[in-house]
Amino acid sequence: MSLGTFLIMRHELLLIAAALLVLIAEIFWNEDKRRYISLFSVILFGIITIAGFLPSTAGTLFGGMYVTSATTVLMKNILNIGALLVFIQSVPWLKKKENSEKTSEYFLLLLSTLAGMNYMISAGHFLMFYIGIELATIPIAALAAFDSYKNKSAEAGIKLILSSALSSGILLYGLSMIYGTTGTLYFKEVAELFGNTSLQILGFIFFFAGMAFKISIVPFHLWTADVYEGSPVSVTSYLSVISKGAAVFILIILLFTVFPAIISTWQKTIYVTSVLTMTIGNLFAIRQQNIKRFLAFSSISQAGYILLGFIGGNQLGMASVIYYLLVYIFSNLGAFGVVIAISNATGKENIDDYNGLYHTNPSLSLIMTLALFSLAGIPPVAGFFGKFFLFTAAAEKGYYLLVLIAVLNTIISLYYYLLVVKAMFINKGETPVEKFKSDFFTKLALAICVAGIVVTGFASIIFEAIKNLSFGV
Amino acid sequence: MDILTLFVVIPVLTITGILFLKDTRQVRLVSAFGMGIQLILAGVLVFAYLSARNAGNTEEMLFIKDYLWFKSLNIHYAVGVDGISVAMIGLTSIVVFAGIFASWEVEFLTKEFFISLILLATGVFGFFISIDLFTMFLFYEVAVIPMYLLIGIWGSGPKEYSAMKLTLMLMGGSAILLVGLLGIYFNSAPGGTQLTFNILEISKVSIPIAAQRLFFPLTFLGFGVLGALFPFHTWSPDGHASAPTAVSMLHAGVLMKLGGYGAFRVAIFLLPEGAKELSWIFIILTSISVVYGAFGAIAQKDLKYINAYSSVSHCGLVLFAVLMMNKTAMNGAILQMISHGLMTALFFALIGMLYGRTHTRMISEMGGLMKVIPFLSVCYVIAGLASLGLPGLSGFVAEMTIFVGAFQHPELFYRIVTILAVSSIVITAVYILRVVAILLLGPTTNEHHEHLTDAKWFEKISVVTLIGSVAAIGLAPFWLSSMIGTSLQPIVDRIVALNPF
Amino acid sequence: MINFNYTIWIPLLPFLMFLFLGLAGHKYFPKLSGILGTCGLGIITLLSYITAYKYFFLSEKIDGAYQKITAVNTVWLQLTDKLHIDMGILLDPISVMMLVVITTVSLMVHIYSLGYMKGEKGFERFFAFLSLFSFSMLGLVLATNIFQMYIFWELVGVSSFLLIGFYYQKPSAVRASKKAFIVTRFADLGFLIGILILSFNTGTFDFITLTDPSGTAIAQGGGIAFLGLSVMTWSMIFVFMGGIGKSAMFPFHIWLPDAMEGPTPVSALIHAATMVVAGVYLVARMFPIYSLSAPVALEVVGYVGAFSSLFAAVIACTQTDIKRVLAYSTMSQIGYMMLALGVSGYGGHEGLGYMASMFHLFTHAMFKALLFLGAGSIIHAVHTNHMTEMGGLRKYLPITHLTFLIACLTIAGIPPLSGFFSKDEILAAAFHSNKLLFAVEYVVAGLTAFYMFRLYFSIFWGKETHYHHTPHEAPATMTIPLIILAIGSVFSGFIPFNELVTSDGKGFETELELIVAIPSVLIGLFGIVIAFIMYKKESAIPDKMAATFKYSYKWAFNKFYMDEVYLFVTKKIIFRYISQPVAWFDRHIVDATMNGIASVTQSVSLRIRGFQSGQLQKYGFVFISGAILLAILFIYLWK
Amino acid sequence: MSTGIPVQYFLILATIMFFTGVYGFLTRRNLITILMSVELILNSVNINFLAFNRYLYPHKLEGMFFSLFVIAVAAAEAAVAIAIIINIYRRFSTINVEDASEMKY
Repeated sequence: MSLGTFLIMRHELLLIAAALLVLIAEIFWNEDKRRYISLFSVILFGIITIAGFLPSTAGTLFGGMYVTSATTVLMKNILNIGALLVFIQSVPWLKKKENSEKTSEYFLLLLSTLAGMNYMISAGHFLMFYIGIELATIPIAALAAFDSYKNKSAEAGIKLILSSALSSGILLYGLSMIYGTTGTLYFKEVAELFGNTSLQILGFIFFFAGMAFKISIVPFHLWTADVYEGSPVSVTSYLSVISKGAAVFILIILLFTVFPAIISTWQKTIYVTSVLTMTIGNLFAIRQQNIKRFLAFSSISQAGYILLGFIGGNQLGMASVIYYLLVYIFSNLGAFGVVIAISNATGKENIDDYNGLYHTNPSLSLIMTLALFSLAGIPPVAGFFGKFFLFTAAAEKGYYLLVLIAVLNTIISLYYYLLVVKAMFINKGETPVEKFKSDFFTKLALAICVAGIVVTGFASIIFEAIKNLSFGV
Repeated sequence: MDILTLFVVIPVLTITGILFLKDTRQVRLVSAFGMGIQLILAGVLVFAYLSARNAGNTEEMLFIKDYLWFKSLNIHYAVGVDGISVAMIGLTSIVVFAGIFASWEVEFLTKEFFISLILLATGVFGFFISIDLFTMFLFYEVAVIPMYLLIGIWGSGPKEYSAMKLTLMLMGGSAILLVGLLGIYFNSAPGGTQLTFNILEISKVSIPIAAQRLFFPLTFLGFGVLGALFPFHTWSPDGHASAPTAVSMLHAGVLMKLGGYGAFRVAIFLLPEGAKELSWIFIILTSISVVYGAFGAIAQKDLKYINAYSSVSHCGLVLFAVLMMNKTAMNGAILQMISHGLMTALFFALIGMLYGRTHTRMISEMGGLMKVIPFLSVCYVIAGLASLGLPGLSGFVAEMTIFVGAFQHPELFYRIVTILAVSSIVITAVYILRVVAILLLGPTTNEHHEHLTDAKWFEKISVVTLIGSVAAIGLAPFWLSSMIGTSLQPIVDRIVALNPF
Repeated sequence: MINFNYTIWIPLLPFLMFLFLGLAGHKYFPKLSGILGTCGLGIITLLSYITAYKYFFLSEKIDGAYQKITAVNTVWLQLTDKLHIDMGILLDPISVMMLVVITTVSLMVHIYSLGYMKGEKGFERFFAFLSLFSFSMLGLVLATNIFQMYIFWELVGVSSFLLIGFYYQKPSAVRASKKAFIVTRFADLGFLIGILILSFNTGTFDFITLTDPSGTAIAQGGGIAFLGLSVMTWSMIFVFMGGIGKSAMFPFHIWLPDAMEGPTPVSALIHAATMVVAGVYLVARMFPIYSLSAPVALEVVGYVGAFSSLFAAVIACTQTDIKRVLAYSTMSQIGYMMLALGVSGYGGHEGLGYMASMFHLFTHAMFKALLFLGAGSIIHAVHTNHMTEMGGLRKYLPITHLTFLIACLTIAGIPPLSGFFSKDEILAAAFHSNKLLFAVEYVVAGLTAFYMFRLYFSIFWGKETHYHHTPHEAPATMTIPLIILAIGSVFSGFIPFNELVTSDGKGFETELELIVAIPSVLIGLFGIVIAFIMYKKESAIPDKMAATFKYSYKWAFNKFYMDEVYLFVTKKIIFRYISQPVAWFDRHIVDATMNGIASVTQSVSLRIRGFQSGQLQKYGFVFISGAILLAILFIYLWK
Repeated sequence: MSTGIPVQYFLILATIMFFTGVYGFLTRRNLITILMSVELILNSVNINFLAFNRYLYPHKLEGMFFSLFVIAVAAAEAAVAIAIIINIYRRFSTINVEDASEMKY
């Protein structure tokens, strides 16, 4: 075993190296140079993202605790793209006076969580998985409380850290039962030894509850809205896209590779929770006034749709989930990008504040509309394709009723997305958001998002590539 | 680039062109130019189609182009036309062309208006050329969504409410439809070969009867919502009443036809046995639509509401005829779609022009306009006469084909409901004449209306195009009817093979 | 064979004239359009006469019977494999006869209108509409198939609508035109249903196939029964419903009196001579089916005709508007024709009623057009429709007076004027087959003579009325048609209809049956005498009579309240009890359900907001209990 | 295999601890106490892992190591949590969990 074999851990190593570099820069650079930390971090991370696409080999490390394959690399790359967008989007926010002191902390924490997620995805053992998931969670709580002078931010932080501690506890409790009944924590071995006993199902349900917490599946979602609302917008966007995405990735890997023995149980679980998730998420989203809270509930219902890809346990399902997440990253970050831009420029975060936005800031409104349509699944943007594939995956296994429920739910979601569109285009604003110029970073991020929203759907090659790397139960 | 794809590309190019323009006048001109080309292209297509047929080409679909899109799901971008789609494309280009001129005076956000309008048209054209269920569905939704903005921004009255209702109900329909389409897809290869979305390929296999029973109602209902099937028609009065002129024209004239066309092309064609078994349910619903819409129209006070209810009645007739599942009735259904498309567009155009002058749509507030604005009034009378099925105009041809066809149904029940549907022609006459009498004839009641100006040049272009088409079909229906009839033959053969009457 | 291809121009020319005048007339030659239209019609009239001559005297007869000649026929619309709507020209005795009638009367009306309508606003529009009407009516009578007939049937309906409502700024005219259209439209619904049933059972629209007495259509249709009657009977009753509407038979007659709101030439052309007899023509056209395959339907025709003629005659006795009197008289006379058809049999002497009906149609067209044009001339002179405001006009309007008198004598059935002959044939036919109907016709004959001379005496004799302007005779354009039609009324009785127009095309012998004829002349004279006594001089008798029969007079004067019944049905029942509830139901039930779904969603959304309480511990509780519930669900219930 | 205390006892203890922790999490108002309750839950998990390892699968040490890591992670978690609690105290002047509920519905 040479040092070269560690190269298969490229993603994680690069992230850790980057984190260290940022830390070093923070320590050794003087005041003047520190201004460039965000630019430095973004460029660094851009390089990492690009490097992630270099061809890599599959393999295992640490006696099977770390496993990597083309699929996991793909997942990590998707997360990297999303995280890069978040990085770019947060630059203007970090330039504000109150945040300039903490710029490097922000990047440092984000990079660590990303490393945690990558480890989680590449886990071959529950210990690695656990460490990854905690590494991905704890720093985020700190980030949620980043706006230390805001009540809401502190509240978000405490809600996140305590809820996630509870969920980790439950997850671990479930895990301990799995360990108790199988005697191993290696994914492969668990998969072989897993039976269908009550204790194992109990363990699985507890474990699932812990995972569901991360994806914010109903009824484990209650923290989501509050934390999303309280956190700084950039953190919210990161939470709603990257954290959720990573959890979805690992959950689908676990369900497909570790728990195929109890497929009928988890299919039912998914069935129930996905119906609950989309419906409850939508019902709450209807009434929201705060755009972040609104997007929080929207993201909950999106999670419900994503579960439709899980349910069949088929290759198409996995492909559609991954694909949908890619689309979701672009769409949701597009929406958040606009929210961030407006929040930075004016501090306004309510839907009412968007009244008449089109007349002052047409391009931002158009991007928002595009993003929302993509989230709602309106063609010809990518969200339509994503949803279509998810539904197809569920229908392939005959879950027509579930698909029907899901598509009817999309109508509710269309309703509230249109409310925002209506605010921007139709409503007359008494004090509309003033016309403002976005800086380079915002424009760049939004441009990437728009390109993603438009291209990802039509370019069938993307879906086909994902499909080839996916697998079924 | 094949000729059919051009129907999507030209609107997209027009939109792109408009995007870079600042001046309202140029925006209008570019729109009119683009849609003019589209109209010419439609003419070329009709000509090409007919000459190909005359040359002995007996394929079901012509000008087929097929590009693999999503390999793993076997989704193709596949286009092709038969006589029915050609006719519908012709209809669409006429109505869109007329619609552009009818909205010549849109002043508020002109650029955005024309972009949305043409985007809508893109969806419609795409829908009619598609022979792949996926692309068809995609275009279908593309056509529906711009409606929200068009009504919400440029509409009148309770526009936001109407726009939302219309969008949600139509999307609700398409949601149900999606399940139906997926069901068809996953049953498209009972022999274990590759699943397909291609209509022509699916039509060659027979989907298991249990699946047909399940998915026929979903598919039909999904399209039916757009075709204003009772009781899912309530978006129509509100939507039409609030929509700006050109949007009403396009929506009632073309978009509602998507429902009928889809019900026919997908629900009936691909699921004939299910259709046969369950048609009675929908026959009852559509019969209700036909009579109920007409009665509803009598009691209305707003011109657009009258026309909206009338559309419910007429579009109900389309679905009604489609469900009769014989060649003549289906031929009538297609004719009715075209005819209703043209005349309802004409109606809405005229209502818009009247509204632009009188600033009211309440019939009680107008009267005796014939004397003041004879051109528009005469056109209105012609539209009314077309609507009530006067021979020599298109409505008659379509309705008679439907009635005769429907009455050929071997079962007594269907013939009796046909008689019920036939009775709608009287009710139609009642509400049309009521409006004509109050609105146009008699002394001029409102002194503010005594100095209105008659139609302007662009309004005349819009109206004359439509009246010309209505009259052309009405006077010489044979070529259109036979073009549709030839295309219907394979469909009918398939239905007859499966359900020998 | 004689070439009849040119007949295509007979309907086509008026159509082109319509388009020409309608599109261009308004702008370029408003004054000239009258002349143009009249010239066009003159050409057609000439063509029609040529056709009649060629058909009746030159064409080949087989077995002594006139053949049905399809001069032109082309498929207009293919419906099913068997059913197709054709557009064509069918020449047979009745269509050729109608051709002559229509073109003659139409030409007269055109010429008359040149004077009558001079200076009216919309002069060119008037002639455009007249051309449209001529086109439609000619298309109707020349139809080769029942669907073509239906098409033109609708077109005459709409031209009638347009012409009744010619004075579109007059609310009463608008109402009348609307009423005419809707009532006939309702009747046409029956026609259409009849066509549907007929075509479903016979598989053809074609008249020649349908009415071939030895063909399959007639043989087939009688067999299938539905609700006790054969399908053929049903379809024929429905078809006849169309006829009832167009010919203003009871109970669809209510539009005809109101239709008098139109310009008088229009009333003469459409509502007296041509369009209103379309119903008779329709029954005659389908006669073999009625006679051979649907005798019950034929009886219905007879009784409806008889009742209508009596009904209308009674009302006519009480009306004061001269055009309305004439309208009811028209209805009554058409009732005669219907009755004649109803009592007729098929073939040979059996078909006397058929022949008589056509004969009466022909003569009636002449004298009724004459009456209307005369009335128009009177109205032109005194500017009123009410005979109470007239009197002693014989001095001012000599030509009108004379022609009007001829017409009155003709309609009263005084020999040797044409009305005598045609009416006599009808009475003879009824006498031989149905004594009840025969009796009714005698009464009607007397009533007819009475009310016509009531009209005549009130207008031209009676009290001397003072007029604002001294009435003067109409210009030559108006009097010449009167004279021509008067000549026609006098002499058309001598046309040998029994040789030319018969049910099976073969001629047969008729003789004057004195036992029928003498009483009928007497009863006519009796009616005239009564009218003479009551109205020759101003007298109190009419008022006394009215007082004596107070209630029956009132009923008759109010047209037996038929209008009110209709008003009740349309306004109250259809509008208030169907349409408004439907509209209400749609808004408040159907739409409310849809909106209800939305508001339920909203309220559910509001109800469940308590879950998101903001309390961390409650979140934790939901979390734990959710996990435990799921566990229980899957371990104990669904395992 | 050591005799003595049967494995069930450990499991029962762990279960009781777990639910005590949950109960504490749901009922205590003080944020610090809630944090302690979480620690209880995590420790019950540790007991589970250790007991299973020792009694059922004594030839491998996975359970042992897992609990070590759980302890370490719990410490990190507590550090962050306490930092945030301090911030809460600064902002709200209380560490009562019920007061930190500005955002709801």
